Amino acid sequence: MIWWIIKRDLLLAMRRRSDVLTTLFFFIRVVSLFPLGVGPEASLLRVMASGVLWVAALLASMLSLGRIFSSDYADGTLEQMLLSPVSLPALVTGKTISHWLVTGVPLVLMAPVLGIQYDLPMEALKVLTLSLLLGTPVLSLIGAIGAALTLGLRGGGVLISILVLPLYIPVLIFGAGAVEASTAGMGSGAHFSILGAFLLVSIVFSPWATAASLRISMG
Amino acid sequence: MTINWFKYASPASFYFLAGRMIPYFSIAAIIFLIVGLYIAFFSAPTDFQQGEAYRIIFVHVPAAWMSMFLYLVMAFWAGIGLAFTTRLSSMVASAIAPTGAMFAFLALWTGAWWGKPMWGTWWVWDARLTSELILFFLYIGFMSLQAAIDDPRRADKAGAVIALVGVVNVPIIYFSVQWWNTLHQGASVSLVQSPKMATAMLSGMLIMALAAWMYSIVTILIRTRLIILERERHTAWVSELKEGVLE
Amino acid sequence: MKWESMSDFFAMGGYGLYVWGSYLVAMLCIIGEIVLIRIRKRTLYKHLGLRRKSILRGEK
Amino acid sequence: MLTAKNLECIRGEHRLFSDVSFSVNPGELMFVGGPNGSGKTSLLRLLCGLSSPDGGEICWNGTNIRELDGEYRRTMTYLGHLGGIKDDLTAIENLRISCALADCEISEDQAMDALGQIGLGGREMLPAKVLSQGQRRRVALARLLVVRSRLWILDEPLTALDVAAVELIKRILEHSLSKGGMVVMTTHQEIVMTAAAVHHLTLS
Repeated sequence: MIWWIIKRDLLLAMRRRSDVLTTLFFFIRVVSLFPLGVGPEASLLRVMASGVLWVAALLASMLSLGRIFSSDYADGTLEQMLLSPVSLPALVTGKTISHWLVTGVPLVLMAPVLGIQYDLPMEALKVLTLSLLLGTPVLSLIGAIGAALTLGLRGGGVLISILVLPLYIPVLIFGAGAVEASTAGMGSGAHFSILGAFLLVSIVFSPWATAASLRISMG
Repeated sequence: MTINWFKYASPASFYFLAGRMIPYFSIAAIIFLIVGLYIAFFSAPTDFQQGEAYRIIFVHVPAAWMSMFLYLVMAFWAGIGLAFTTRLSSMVASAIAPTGAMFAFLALWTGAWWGKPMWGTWWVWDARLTSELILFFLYIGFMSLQAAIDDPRRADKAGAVIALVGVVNVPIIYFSVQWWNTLHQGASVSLVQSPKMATAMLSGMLIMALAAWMYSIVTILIRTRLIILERERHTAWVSELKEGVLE
Repeated sequence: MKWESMSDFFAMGGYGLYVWGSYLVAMLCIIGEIVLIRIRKRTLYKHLGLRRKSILRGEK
Repeated sequence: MLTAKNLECIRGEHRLFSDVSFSVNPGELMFVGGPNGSGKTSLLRLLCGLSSPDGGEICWNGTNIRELDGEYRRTMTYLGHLGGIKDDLTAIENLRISCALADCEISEDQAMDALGQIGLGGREMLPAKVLSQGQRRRVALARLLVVRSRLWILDEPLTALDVAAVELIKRILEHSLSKGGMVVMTTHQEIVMTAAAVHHLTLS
């Protein structure tokens, strides 16, 4: 059943390619703005790279959170999902995975390219991409809770960021920290295990919490 | 005889019960405050390392404790309200948030003003101060979500979800900030572990914390009563209140 | 802890600004919250058309 | 058999209705009437479990629908004002996905012939956004041909439908009722049902 939802959402994303690209272009624009603001010296940029890329990825995925449920809410498909005999957390996991595929993965693929802009060594690029790969699903999973809670509210976009930002901070710290740890030679094993732990915990809890939030918002 | 707690769970009886308790708590708060201030300024010795600046501790630490404690209590009542759909517990949770946010802000402000004489800068990315800042954001998130939803029932439940998700994340945030802090800056002088606390200092802090606790109870009870009036204005007992029938 | 004089008390060992500043802010926060609650109470009473009498505190 | 016992619904400060009790037996159709804003849609949302009543309870074969949860949703189909039609998807994709959501997946040609029956022959591959309001409503209603649920809760299914479509829907309802199905629906157009046992519930 999850497969149906993912297939549908990817189909929708393909039909409306602009949504996918706006998030990706936002990510690229924000990341390439920083050198203009900070100055071009490679040594400084190298230090900032992981933080800038991670914060930009976090903001980009948060921008598109509103769209996970809002289009379904508007045309009544969300009601069908709530009334479907299939368990709602499963459907919500499908929605979150499709959000991750549509917004998270392009960021992960684009990160090494932008990393070069920041003159990151190959090793750091690898660690950065891996940390983003582990971190962006957690962003989508936690963000889905915020999106479900603020369904149909005016000013929903800003509200989601207020709700969800504090919860993103641990992921940001360990995601960006992984790259710094590896460049400092301490190895980023610990960071990846913690990111992996975040991923597992949020995979288990957040679909259930998002489903509960959807029932509350639609009730 | 068994006290029928559910009798107090109904907003109406809670309204009057709280009304009677408020004066006692306010008197207790004032007494603790006076005693605490006396200890803070007159009986606590000068700290040989930080001189007189450390006296800010008597405001900063109670505020930090209260902001953390009130968030847990808020999440508890919000959770009860969500699980048992008891309207009163959700009202109490919504009433706690502003006071908790005030204490978090106060803890941040006094932390910064204490940091200035100690480290020469207003803001220090100390692990505890940073987690306090994030806790402040969690409060703001809870309050803005509840403000954005018109239907009170949905607001209560949505607030409860974000409060519970928040309370699960508070320890995670604290330890990740701790890790992040030690990773970058090495062990900085933490705000509280000044060399062995003289008993007067410790007792002063505890009494000020008690004053803050009494104060919170007063403000939360008053605000809960206002929320009860707001939400129950169409019920019979509130209209009786209007005619002054209920003596 | 005996203060020699009032001015010494206010100087607070050179940190007067920070100590009194924080206590001032603490007082402002508390008074501010009480004032906000009072304003909220007044608008609610006006809105509900209640009379501002002690009756509402449920005292006898 | 669906029974409701003294249901009460409060929307914000305003009590929409209270003490609403009725029961719908197999083969019966119930019209929910009443002026706009009398809570018809809210009642239907209560019946299908989208929202919970402030008072009273709703039972399916005697047990409260809260406990039944997934099983109740398997036997019930709800069609709200919003048809649940995605603009970017074609009629076929919309139908197949809404059936998959109702956990009874259908093949391509089953969907084709369902759409053909409902009068959308030749327009199956068009994206929903180019279809007219009536045609989109038909795509939503096509699900009733395919899905095997016994209780249908329809919120003004006949809006924007032309005469032929109304006739078609009437036949579908009668067919389902004759096989022991149950229907609860709201409508403003009065349609005469011949074979079925019809009763009315009017919300003040």
